[in-house]
Amino acid sequence: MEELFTPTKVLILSGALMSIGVYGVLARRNLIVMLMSLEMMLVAVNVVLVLFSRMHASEGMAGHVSQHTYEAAFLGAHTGQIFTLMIMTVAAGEVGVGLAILVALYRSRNSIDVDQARELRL
Amino acid sequence: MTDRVLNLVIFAGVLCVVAGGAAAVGSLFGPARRGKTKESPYECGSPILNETRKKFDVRFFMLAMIFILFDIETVLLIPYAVQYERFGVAGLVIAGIFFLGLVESLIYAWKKGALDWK
Amino acid sequence: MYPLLETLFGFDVFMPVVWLFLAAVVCVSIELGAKDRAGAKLPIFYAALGGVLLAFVSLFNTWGGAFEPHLILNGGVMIDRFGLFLCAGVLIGTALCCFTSLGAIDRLRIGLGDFLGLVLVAASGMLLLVTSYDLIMIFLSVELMSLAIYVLAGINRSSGRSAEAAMKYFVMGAFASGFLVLGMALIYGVTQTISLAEIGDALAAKDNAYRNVAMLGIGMVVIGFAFKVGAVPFHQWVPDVYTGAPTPVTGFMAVAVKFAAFGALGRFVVEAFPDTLGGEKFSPFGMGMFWAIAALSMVIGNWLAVTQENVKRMLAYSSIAHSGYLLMGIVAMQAYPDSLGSSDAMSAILFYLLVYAFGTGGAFALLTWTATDSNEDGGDLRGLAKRSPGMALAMSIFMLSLAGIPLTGGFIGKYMLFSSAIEAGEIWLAVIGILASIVGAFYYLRVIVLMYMKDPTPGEAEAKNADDWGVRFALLTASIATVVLGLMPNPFVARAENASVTISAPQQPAPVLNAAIPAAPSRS
Amino acid sequence: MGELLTSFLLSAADTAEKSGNVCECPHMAKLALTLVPLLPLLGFVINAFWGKKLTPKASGTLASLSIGAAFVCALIVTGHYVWYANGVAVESYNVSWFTSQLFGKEFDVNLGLRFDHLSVVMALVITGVGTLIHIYSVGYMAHDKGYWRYFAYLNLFCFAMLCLALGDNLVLLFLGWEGVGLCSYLLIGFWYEDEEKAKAGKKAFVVNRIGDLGFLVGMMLLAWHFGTLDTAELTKSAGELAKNTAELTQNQWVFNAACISLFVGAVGKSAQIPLYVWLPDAMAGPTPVSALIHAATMVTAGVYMVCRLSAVYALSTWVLPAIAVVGAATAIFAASIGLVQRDIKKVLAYSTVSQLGYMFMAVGLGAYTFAVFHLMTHAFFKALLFLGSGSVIHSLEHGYGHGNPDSQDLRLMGGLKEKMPVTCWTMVIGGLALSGVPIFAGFFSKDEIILSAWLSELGVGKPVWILGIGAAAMTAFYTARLIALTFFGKFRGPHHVWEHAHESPRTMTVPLVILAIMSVVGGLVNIPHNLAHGADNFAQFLSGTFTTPSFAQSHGEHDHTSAEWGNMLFSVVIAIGMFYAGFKYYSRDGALSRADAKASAGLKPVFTTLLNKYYVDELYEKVIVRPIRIGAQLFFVFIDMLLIDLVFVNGSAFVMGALSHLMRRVQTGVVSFYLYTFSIGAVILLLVLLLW
Repeated sequence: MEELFTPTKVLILSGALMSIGVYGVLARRNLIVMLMSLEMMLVAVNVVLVLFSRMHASEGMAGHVSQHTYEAAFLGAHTGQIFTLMIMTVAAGEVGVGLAILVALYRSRNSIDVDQARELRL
Repeated sequence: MTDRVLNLVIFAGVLCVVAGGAAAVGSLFGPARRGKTKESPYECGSPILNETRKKFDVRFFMLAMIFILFDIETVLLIPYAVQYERFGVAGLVIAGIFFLGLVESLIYAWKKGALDWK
Repeated sequence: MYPLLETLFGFDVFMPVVWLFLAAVVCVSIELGAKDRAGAKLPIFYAALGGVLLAFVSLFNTWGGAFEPHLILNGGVMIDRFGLFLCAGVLIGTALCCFTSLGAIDRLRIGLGDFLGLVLVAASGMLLLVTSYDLIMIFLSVELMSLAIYVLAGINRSSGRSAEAAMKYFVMGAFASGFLVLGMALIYGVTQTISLAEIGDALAAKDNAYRNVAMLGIGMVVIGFAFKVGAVPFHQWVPDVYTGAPTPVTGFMAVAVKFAAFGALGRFVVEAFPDTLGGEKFSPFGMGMFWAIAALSMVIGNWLAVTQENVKRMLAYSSIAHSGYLLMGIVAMQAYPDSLGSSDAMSAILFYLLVYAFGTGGAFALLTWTATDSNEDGGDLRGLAKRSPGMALAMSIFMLSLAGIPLTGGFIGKYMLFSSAIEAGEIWLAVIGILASIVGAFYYLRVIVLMYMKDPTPGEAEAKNADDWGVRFALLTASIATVVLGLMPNPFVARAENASVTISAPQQPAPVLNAAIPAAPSRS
Repeated sequence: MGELLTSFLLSAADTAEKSGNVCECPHMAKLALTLVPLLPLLGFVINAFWGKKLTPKASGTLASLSIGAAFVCALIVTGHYVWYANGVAVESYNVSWFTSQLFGKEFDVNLGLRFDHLSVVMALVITGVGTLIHIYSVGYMAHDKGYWRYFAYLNLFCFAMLCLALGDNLVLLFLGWEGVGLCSYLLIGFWYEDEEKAKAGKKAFVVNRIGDLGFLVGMMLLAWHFGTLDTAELTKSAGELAKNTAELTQNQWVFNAACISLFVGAVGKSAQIPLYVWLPDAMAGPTPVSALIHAATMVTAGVYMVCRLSAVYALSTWVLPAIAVVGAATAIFAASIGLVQRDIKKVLAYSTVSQLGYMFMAVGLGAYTFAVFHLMTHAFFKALLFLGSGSVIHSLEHGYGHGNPDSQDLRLMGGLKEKMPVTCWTMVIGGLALSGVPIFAGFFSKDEIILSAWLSELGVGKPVWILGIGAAAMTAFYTARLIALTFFGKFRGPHHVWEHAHESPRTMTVPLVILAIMSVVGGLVNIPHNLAHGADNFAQFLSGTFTTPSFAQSHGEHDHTSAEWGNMLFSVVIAIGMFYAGFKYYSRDGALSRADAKASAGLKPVFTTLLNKYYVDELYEKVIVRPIRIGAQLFFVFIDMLLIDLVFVNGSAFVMGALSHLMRRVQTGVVSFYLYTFSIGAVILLLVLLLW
């Protein structure tokens, strides 16, 4: 089964997600699409982190005999997964705030095209 | 970790750069004829007969937002819940403070009428 | 530090954050429970201020005496003098914001409780940011701070400019966060650790191929911070957001965010940057990058500020320039061959941040005071000396301090920064900085000329905010502090030096105070 | 928090302890000394913050009280110093300002005050005359709408001036120097609605910057060579250095360069050739300001500074003679311009320039004591003359309307003796003192300066003496002319003005009377020896303070009694004669028109040259200002843009502005564009990081 998710494949997946996210943020003017792209960037990072965590775990877990050191190594090696959880929560918060700002922007300008909002300039 | 992996990571980084660079070059130097049509869901040029989707009520957004937030925050409570014995009184207090924040936000949303569907 | 809590909980809690969070909850509760908004204003204000004061006092609990730096919260938060100094700075900025928003809140059409609740949440994020010692903590606290400030920037729902500012800040900030977190992931991937102290050591031991990936990661993290401090070329949000956001929020952003972001950046550079790589001495790691953004920020910030007509926007550009000066301090810190010199540069940064906080915080407080319903930016300072001389005097003090004129704190701060850059051998950067700050002096002095030598615009009513004691208090405090910092800087410089010695000295493994949790995992 | 405060206090106490072993003066004296500058500062703060809410009377009273209290404090310190201190300087609580490395040396800058012989004179003059002028201003400015602002500035000025005079190091002196410049600038342009007056303020500002540059260079040189800027330490190390001939000759250029640079600063501040042009224009400010700042105190700062650094100047070779020549030339040059001016304040302004020239003459000849003596007497009688002229202007303005330049025109005055007797007779006393008529203060001080020129062993001694005598003659003449045209003869102005003219209120005349008394008795503190042996108290009091340059050291050893008598008689005859001649000529009716007619017949070129002040302003305009402006536009568009346009003219953007405007375009306001620049910047920076 390990061959199914080799690090290479996962990294390509993550790189693709990241690139799509960056491209989306840069190229689109619709705030909702931009929000989706931003989320995609974070998802890409999540994927990478989970991969790293798994790799480190397989490297670092070997040879622990006692329960105590095993547990410590377990948590230490799974830092990446904890990080992922945190990023997910933060991403949710970000979406919430983003949608709120979107609503505010729509109310004041009747448009969610970000380039239309250019009152502040020079 | 092997060097192969590392190269892939670099590849991923380069990918970002290329994506960004291409988009940047394209939009900076390419002809920019943007308009409503270009930004519409179907950019092939055929005129849209009518809206393909109903506009969502903004109240839906609001509710969805609140749902997502409360939904996701429980992610942080579950790890505590499965291990609560280990953290004793201190953990209880800390989790309580966190929970206090959640409850406060719920009351806030409620009081402000964000949960009403009128 | 907290014997009671320690025996009760078995581990150390970073109390200032708890106080701020509780104060935020109280503020929002009062707002919810209140019948009329006007009557609730004062209780809310006192609750917020009380929270800030409690946080401040609990900082000082750990401040003096025989104080050993130690890690708490499972190694996530480092309690040392460096962090506490910056916490104090953040709290000062928060207190200034509380005072200035007291009167300005009526123009924003929102309850003071909602506003100050957000401010306090942001502040607690900042406290965590300047003390955080691992990547997860840094990320979480950056986001806690930023999310609250995105909302604060757009809190004026009746103003399209406010919404636009929030949108711009949000989109760019989230984009920068993407970079930040990707960088963190790369660092973690290479070093297998998230603790700042271990990152540097781990990198030093790695070979070339790994190093490049890690450098990419470190660069991305630095870009994330550079965005937060508004350094060129990641500065473009600064003028727009500073102008669009309500003025008390702008002041808060300019003061507290800068404290927090520079604190975290400084700690990151000192702790996580490798001193040796592949067995070779590699002290000026990343210096070219810092050099470039410091020079660009100083030049472009000052240059673009010159032609601004709107004082608020001018201050925004000048804040970019000040980030440049501070980044010059970071370059100096990197360029010093020995850690003693580095701590000199670090203390210069800390002192300058303090000076800058009072100068710019006061200036934005004044703009809050002069703002009217028709002119949100409060830019019309023409003939202010005639209308309200005390205010004009305070503003002059701030401008002189920001320009770096002697007898104000700004002079001492600039002197320390530039002399540390010169002593570190970065003569050219210092020359660029001095030339840029000469340009800067002109536009600051122009504000003074505007206030003293011009007639008030006809029809400009007498300031309606004359009885706004909150702003008056903020202005008085800030101007006195600016002068005191200029007249007798030594105690404060000593504090800053004290704070920076602990961080730049050769690292000794800091003890993790976490003993009471059974089977507590210590990091590999 | 508490700990912070404690450390604060401790550090203050620490430094106080350090300076404590210099002088064990009681806290009383220390406190009083510290209060001397702080009281005016307090007055300033109160007036600046709450002045608008105070009634005009209250804010004026407050300002006068604060400076008056400072005077009392100065008296207390003086009493302590003269009777108890045994010549040990009183030092205030001393706060270390900042410490740093400078030129490889540990460099400690303090904020501390020191009170010694020279400070006694300066502090008493500043606070004493300052108090009188504050009181006078209460009456003079009574109808001005910027009343509190005026008093705030005036108090701030006193604070800065006291820092200048009492500061124990050059840094503090320089800050005071800049501070008085700033206040002078603010007060000259006080009625800034008036474009002309705002311009005068600007001129003073720019000219003084040139001088400041010299001061800074001199200060840097001293800091570099001596490693300290504390005046007492400078004096000490300079004294030691004077004995070490080898080192002295080796570093001669440093001392010459430092002294001449500092003198350039003094030239700017004290309005000597060639930087005197700002002072006559500075008369645009309110008259009490002219009296306090542009006659009695600020303009003497240059003299004070050179006196304070006499030990350093003793190390230089050719600088002191050069100072004497510049002083003497200025004295006669300005006096000759004063002969024909038609504006009452302009006459006095040129007179001030000329008298400052006398002081520099004395300084250059090594006769520091007499420079300070003349500084003091001049402060009395020139303040008196300015205040008197202000009283006249104030009275005439009732007829002409406020701010009408006719109210200052000598051609439209005359016969005011009947209307304002107090002003008249006090001004006569001031005029006699200025002319150097015996028993009045000016006689004693001016006579001593001219005598030291005669006795000097310098080659320039005799030419300077001739210039000095010439200037004295002119001084007596224009003073008499001024008084005669103002108070005697018939009134030449419109009738309704005469009707409205009246004596000024009590607040204005009382200071006049006090100053008149001082102008009479002020000179008696130092009676030359040939008149009363051993009565030269003032000279004895100051004698130990200064380091006399080598060429003036033999001064007291020979018996010069005959030269003293001869000199004195000669100058007395000249003073009385010229005064009488001028008075007689101009007090007759129609004198002025006859003088003009005569001038147009025979002396026209001379007359018009004098009337146009030797065309110096025009010359500067043609030779300096215009080429600089052209050059600036051609070569230094950047600097020009910054200095002149942005700060002074405030508009008309040129290259710099154009570039800045161009750069502003980058700030398009489009967030997608920002994101692009963000990403491109990030890519470039990451490349920089990876490749370097």
